[in-house]
Amino acid sequence: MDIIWNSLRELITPTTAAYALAAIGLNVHFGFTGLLNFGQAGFVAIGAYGFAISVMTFGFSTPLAIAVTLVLAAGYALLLGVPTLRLRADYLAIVTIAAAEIIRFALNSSAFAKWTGGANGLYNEYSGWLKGSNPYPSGVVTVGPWTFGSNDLWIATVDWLVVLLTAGAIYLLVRSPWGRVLKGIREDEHAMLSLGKNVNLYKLQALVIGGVIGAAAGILYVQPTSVQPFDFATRMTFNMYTMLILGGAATVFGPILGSMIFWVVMRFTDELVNLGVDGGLFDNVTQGSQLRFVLVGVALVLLVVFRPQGILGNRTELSFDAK
Amino acid sequence: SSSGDAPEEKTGGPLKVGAILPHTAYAGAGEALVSAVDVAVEEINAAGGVNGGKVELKQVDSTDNNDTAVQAVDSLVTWGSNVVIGAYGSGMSGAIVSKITESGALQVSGSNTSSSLTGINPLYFRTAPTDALEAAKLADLVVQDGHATAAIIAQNDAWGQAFQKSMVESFTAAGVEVVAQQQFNTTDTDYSAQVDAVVAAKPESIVLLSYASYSGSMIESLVGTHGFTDKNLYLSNSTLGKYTIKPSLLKGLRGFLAGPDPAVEAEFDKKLLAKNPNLKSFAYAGSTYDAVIVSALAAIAAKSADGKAVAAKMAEVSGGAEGSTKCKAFKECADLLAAGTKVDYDGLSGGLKFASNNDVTETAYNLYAYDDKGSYAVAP
Amino acid sequence: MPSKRDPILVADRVHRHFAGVTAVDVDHVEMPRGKITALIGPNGAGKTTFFNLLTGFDKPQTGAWSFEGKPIAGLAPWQVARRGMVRTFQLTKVLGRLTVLENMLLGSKNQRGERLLPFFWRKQERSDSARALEILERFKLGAKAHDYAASLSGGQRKLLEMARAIMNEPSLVMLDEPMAGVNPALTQSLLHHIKDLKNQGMTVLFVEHDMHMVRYVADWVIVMAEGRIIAEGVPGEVLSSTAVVDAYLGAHHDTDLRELVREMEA
Amino acid sequence: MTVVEVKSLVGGYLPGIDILNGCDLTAGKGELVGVLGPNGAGKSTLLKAIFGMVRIRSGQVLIGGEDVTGISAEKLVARGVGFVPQNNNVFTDLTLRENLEIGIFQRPKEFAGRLAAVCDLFPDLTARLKQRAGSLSGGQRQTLAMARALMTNPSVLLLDEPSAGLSPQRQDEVFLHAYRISRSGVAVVMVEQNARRCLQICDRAYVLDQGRNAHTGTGDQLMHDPKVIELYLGTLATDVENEQ
Amino acid sequence: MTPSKAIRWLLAVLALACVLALPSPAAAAPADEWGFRGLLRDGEKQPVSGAAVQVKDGDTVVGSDTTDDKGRWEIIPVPGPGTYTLTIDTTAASGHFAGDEYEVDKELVESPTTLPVLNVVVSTTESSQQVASFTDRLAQRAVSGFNLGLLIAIAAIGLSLVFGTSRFTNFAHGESVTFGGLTGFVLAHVLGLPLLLAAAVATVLGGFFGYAQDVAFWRPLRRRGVSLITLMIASIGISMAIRSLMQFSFGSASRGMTEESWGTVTLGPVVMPATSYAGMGISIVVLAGVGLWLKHGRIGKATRAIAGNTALAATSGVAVDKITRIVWVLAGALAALSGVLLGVFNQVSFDMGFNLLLLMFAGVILGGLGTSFGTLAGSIVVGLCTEILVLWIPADMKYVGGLAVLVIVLLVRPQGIFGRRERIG
Ligand SMILES: Nc1ncnc2c1ncn2[C@@H]1O[C@H](COP(=O)(O)OP(=O)(O)OP(=O)(O)O)[C@@H](O)[C@H]1O
Ligand SMILES: Nc1ncnc2c1ncn2[C@@H]1O[C@H](COP(=O)(O)OP(=O)(O)OP(=O)(O)O)[C@@H](O)[C@H]1O
Ligand SMILES: [Mg+2]
Ligand SMILES: [Mg+2]
Repeated sequence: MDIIWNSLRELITPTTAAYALAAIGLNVHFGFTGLLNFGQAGFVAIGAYGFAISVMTFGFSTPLAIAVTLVLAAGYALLLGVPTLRLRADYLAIVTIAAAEIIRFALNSSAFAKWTGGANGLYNEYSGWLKGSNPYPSGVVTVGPWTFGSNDLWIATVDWLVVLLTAGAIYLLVRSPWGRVLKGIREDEHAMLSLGKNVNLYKLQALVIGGVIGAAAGILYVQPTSVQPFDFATRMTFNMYTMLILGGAATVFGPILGSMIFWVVMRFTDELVNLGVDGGLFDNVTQGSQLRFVLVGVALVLLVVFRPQGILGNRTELSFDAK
Repeated sequence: SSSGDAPEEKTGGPLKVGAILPHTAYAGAGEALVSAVDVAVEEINAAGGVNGGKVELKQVDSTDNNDTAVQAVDSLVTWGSNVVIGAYGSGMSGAIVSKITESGALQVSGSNTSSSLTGINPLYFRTAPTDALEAAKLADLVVQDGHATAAIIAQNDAWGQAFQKSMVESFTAAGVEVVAQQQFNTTDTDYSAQVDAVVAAKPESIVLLSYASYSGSMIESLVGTHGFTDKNLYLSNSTLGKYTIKPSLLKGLRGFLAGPDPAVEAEFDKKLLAKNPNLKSFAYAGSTYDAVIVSALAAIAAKSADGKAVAAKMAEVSGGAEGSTKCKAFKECADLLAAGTKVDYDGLSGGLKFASNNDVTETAYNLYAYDDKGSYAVAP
Repeated sequence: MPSKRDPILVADRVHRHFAGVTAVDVDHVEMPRGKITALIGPNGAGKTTFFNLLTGFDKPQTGAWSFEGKPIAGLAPWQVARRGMVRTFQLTKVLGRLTVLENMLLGSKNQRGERLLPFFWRKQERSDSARALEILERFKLGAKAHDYAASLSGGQRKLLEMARAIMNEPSLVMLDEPMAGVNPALTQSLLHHIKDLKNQGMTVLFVEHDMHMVRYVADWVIVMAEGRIIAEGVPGEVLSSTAVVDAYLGAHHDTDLRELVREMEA
Repeated sequence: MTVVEVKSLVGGYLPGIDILNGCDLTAGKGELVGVLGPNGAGKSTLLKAIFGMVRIRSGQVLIGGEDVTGISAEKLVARGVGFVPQNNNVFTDLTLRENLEIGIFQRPKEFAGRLAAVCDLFPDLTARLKQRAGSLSGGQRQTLAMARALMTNPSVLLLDEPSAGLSPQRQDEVFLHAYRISRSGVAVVMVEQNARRCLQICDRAYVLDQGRNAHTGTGDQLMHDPKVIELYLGTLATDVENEQ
Repeated sequence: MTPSKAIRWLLAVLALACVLALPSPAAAAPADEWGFRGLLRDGEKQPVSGAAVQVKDGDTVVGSDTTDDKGRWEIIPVPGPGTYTLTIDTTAASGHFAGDEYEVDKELVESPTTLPVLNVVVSTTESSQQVASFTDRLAQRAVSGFNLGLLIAIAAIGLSLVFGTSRFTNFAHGESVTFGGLTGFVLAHVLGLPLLLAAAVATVLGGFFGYAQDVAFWRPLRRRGVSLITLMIASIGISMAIRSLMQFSFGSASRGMTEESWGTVTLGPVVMPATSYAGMGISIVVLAGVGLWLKHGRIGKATRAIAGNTALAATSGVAVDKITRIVWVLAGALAALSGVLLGVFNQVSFDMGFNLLLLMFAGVILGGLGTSFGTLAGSIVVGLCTEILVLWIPADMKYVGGLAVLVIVLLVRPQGIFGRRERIG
């Protein structure tokens, strides 16, 4: 029973929230506009580093740091978008991966270690503002069956607030005619051009909005921990796609649900492995841990086979392949 | 929601040791540490445990990724760890230290070498010696061999970057000119660019700062193709490991390992291999073992399993108290403590003494060299 | 050559070739305002390419053209459409995973909500929807309004494409073979609708291979062959000129196929 | 001799929504059969169903007396069935020559001979054999699609609106080709919107409506059936012709 | 000795003094013997032998030594921490230093990060260091880049083929490369087969691996009519599962492929193991063969037909399933071969293919998706840029070179080098 409760705890952790937010951003790109952005980790990295460096190196106040970071992310979206949005979907995927990896290599390199901390990253000396405003009593806080560190819980509270507000805004946006234009672009750009829609402008808008949301997720993501280049590898983007498909792409709450399921399952497999070790199923944790990722991979495949549209997605829509 | 500090309840219970180490990442470099923790806890329990109870152990996979590491920490905290051993990398320790210490647990790492962690939290300790001293030893060796110039190839991660910095400082201090520095990413397809760049600078000596797992092709290339030898190619502690390349290429190559007594070290390695016969490298296994032992001793000295209480005794049992008696094994030290004597634990990784900033001092090094069969032993 | 006919579109020396093949080589052409003009010509004559050029989907090697008196060569396709020149595609481009109604609503212009405004668009949406449903009804797509466009049959796609362009209320609508694949009875009823468009002040330019339709609705016929304009005039004259018959219609286009078969078998 | 026989076919694309509601169709050796009907009646679906590309819930498809319901497309081709779909009927990335090669993929040895024969039928393809099909005009594609289906020398030929997008002259040629092919002993089923032309030449025609056979008869019968005229044929052609 | 040389001596010594004067944190040092050890070099970096070195505490000489033939000297022990004066007298030394004498103060400090023995390397010049010429380095990098490019190409052609037939980006393709590497390792290292034989067997087994993937995953997924994006996501899951399984059975460490060595070949400035050249030869032959086969062979055309329009290909009589299976076998075999070559070139590990994946993508895209010669050209461009640009950018960012070139080329030619633009309308 414990293993169930322990796994369910992931429903509300800050990591889950941050990923949910980033996946919401990605959903604007991929789900609604059809931009195969495989470099969302790059936006998240810009958010995380932009914020941390603003506070730690330049001594900006938290609101200023947030503003600067989001502007930075918007700038990156433009920089990335202006030249690349005319690429075919699958080409765009690879170019965005490449761009995100370039960012990560640069962040990891010792060449800029003065600001980025190189491979070591930056230790958390930037979340003072958030921790300072923590209304919960310090120490360990119990919520239902779970215990949280006080700061963790406060960060989670703030994170989920941001996630819900963003989801609300997205809900309004994608149900507006603007959202319909995005979906139209996803289906056929030329048709949209012939109807007088400035396709590139819309794509840029989508890229900037999704990217800025990704960067905001980056800020949230590093509040409870430190900033490290390795976290922003392609795996992060892959995970987000998994969440999106899990929850249902092109739905408003799909990414949130997807993130929750993803992390609960991750934790659950971990707990299972531990159970297996205790029960003598594996010789040691190492063995079990490797099998755990086999399990996660297989689960993803099974999901795709049996519920390709995700939990909230529309099966009929999916039966018509995109182009 | 209700709240309150939980530590009181933990005090009376058994010492719960959690370990967050990489089981699936870093090219297997963390696997020896996992076994070391197992060995340590078994020895403690064989010797009667701590404060009358057996030490409980929970090992979790840190992976190399903070997302999953944070989850793993959650499960250790939920489980009620008093002491958390790990993480493997300095970067990850920085990411999880606040989570662990906020729960009132003590974090002890046996492998963090980055200087940026110094004094990061009063509940954070480490038993791994900083790499500055090893760098100085390597530089000294280079000078002894008569080389006035050197090149460095370093692994581009937290460990490698920090080591490289120390290495450059040591060389510069000694007056050895560093003519080339190259970093490689562990995920690169090949390291020929780095090898070629270093060779092109025509250094008299090369220091390789990389895990054994990644070094094979570089050694093959440097020794086999570019004519470097055991007289001018030097290895770091983590580079010393088991290779599948031709043993003649390795013959004579040297590097330093921390630890007072090579015989004890060899004995220890055997125990680790018994746990996991696939181990390729033993770097930081000894210091991780020490991390467990010294925290268990501190718990005995504190007569409590509570993280903060244990932390308060860490310096004392490592030799910080006046008139303490030196001891080398858990049983020996525990018996002394039971007899009311203050102890000074000297572990596998050297003298082991915590400074006021919780970093470790008093490390001894031994020079190891490869024989013609591809295994390494203390150099004659 | 200034025209007396008050052309809505004038094009000069438009030339486009692909790796040696000349697709379009139009010296001068004018589209009369407020009329229905048919563009006909054999397969591969360059009609679609000419459409692509005029609407900015393709770039010519040389050429200039103006719409409503203003030069528009070099504009992006969406800019051309915004000026009031909307085209359909011969190989249909429906927005598959949007419903038929949504396809239509995307045709409507000046929807404020398309400018990143989450609010203040519902009123316009309601009136647009009403109009869209009305048009769909006329195109026999009313029952399909809430189905995904991807589920339409070949002919239905053509119809949707046309309806969507009309939804935009452009001043010049350019239809590329609108009735190919549409069943004859429906074609007939739609022709009335097209004539209606003219009465509403729209100019229509269409490509078509159905001569009955051309005769029935077109006020003016332009004939293209091998990229050039070879004839122009009112339907009756043009369609009986020998050049057009030779290049395009073929000698038998008025003959009952049964007779041809009989001839063939003889 | 009946070559193609479709017996009360029921089926569709999505679960629960039937497009075909009990369709029947037969075509004999040497027969040219027309299939007409309003847009969305299910004509293309019927052809696809014969070709095993639509889920069939009940009913049967027989070719040469053998039950081939739900059999894979490539096996049907091996049995001598040729098909020209309505949309996306050429390989845009391949050259014309390669398109034709794929047309006779199962019997590469006969390629050269068939190529010559097909080029005879459609002379304007000859000059473009090295061009990519993606650059062809709509009508040219249609011609290529037809040529590709004829590469195998099929014994059953299913054509989905082969004349759509062709110039009047070409349309006539296509109808005459189809006729000639049928007379050479092939069962030809052609879906058409160019109804009058089709009715003029076919031996028999079916008018489909909402997935059912609404009317069946010879070309002449249907052409003058007032119900068919009202529902489907319209009077445009006759009006215009009378006007002249 | 010329005045300028004397100044350089002085500067070097001063610089040394500065470094040593840096304050170090005081703490207990390991009890050891204190002393000095150093080297003496002249202006050409040649060792100076026979020079007399003395360490003095004030005026008391606490130790002395004479430099040996390598310029080495050692004065251990000295009494303990403190400031000492070090003098070097080259009167009796070899070379043209005779008659000069130098003196400098040195401090031995206790610190946890320094040794009790202080190193003093004295050399008269900062950088008369001989380095390889730029053109030599360029040549070496170019050959390495070409080698890497071929490796990428041979791995990527399978990726491109699979994309060609199934239209989806297979993120699990890297695992096929890994499979080849690991199989090669087992055959060559564990079972001790000769390298070439091991490579051949691994390639064949790789074909089976590709086949197995198709049967186990892709055919069932195709049957279910799963959309392409969904297939792509499934491939991410499969990649993760297979990779972890390989890690489970092989372990996390990287290992050398074989102990077999064919010696080193020196061509002008380029020094490479003979195996690398052999690998390049094999790659070129295989790539040319596969490329021609695809362009002119029936199957090659069929794959392109399936890629363009699967339904139409089926109605034309192309056995889609069979061709797709052949493609998977071929993709698996080529990937495995590249895995073996990569293993010989570098090492084998459970994630070797995954790490190569991005470069494969870059190569495929750069050439223009779906064209095999494009893939070859694109891969070589990526390989060359990756390896050559490290002459200017830090080597730890070397992938940046390959990836940046991808971005730049696509800016100019959005359809890739050999790709074609689609006709509209
Ligand atoms: N992108 C291209 N590359 C090469 N040739 C092209 C391209 N686009 C068009 N063409 C050629 O230009 C000529 C004109 O084509 P276009 O599509 O304009 O003809 P069309 O008049 O619309 O014919 P149809 O009535 O068959 O639709 C054709 O011969 C075609 O092959
Ligand atoms: N892929 C699909 N998924 C779901 N429904 C479809 C699909 N294709 C066609 N339909 C529906 O099936 C019905 C019949 O379509 P079909 O294509 O057979 O019509 P058709 O008679 O060929 O019409 P047309 O003359 O316009 O080509 C239509 O109502 C259409 O909406
Ligand atoms: Mg056309
Ligand atoms: Mg149809």
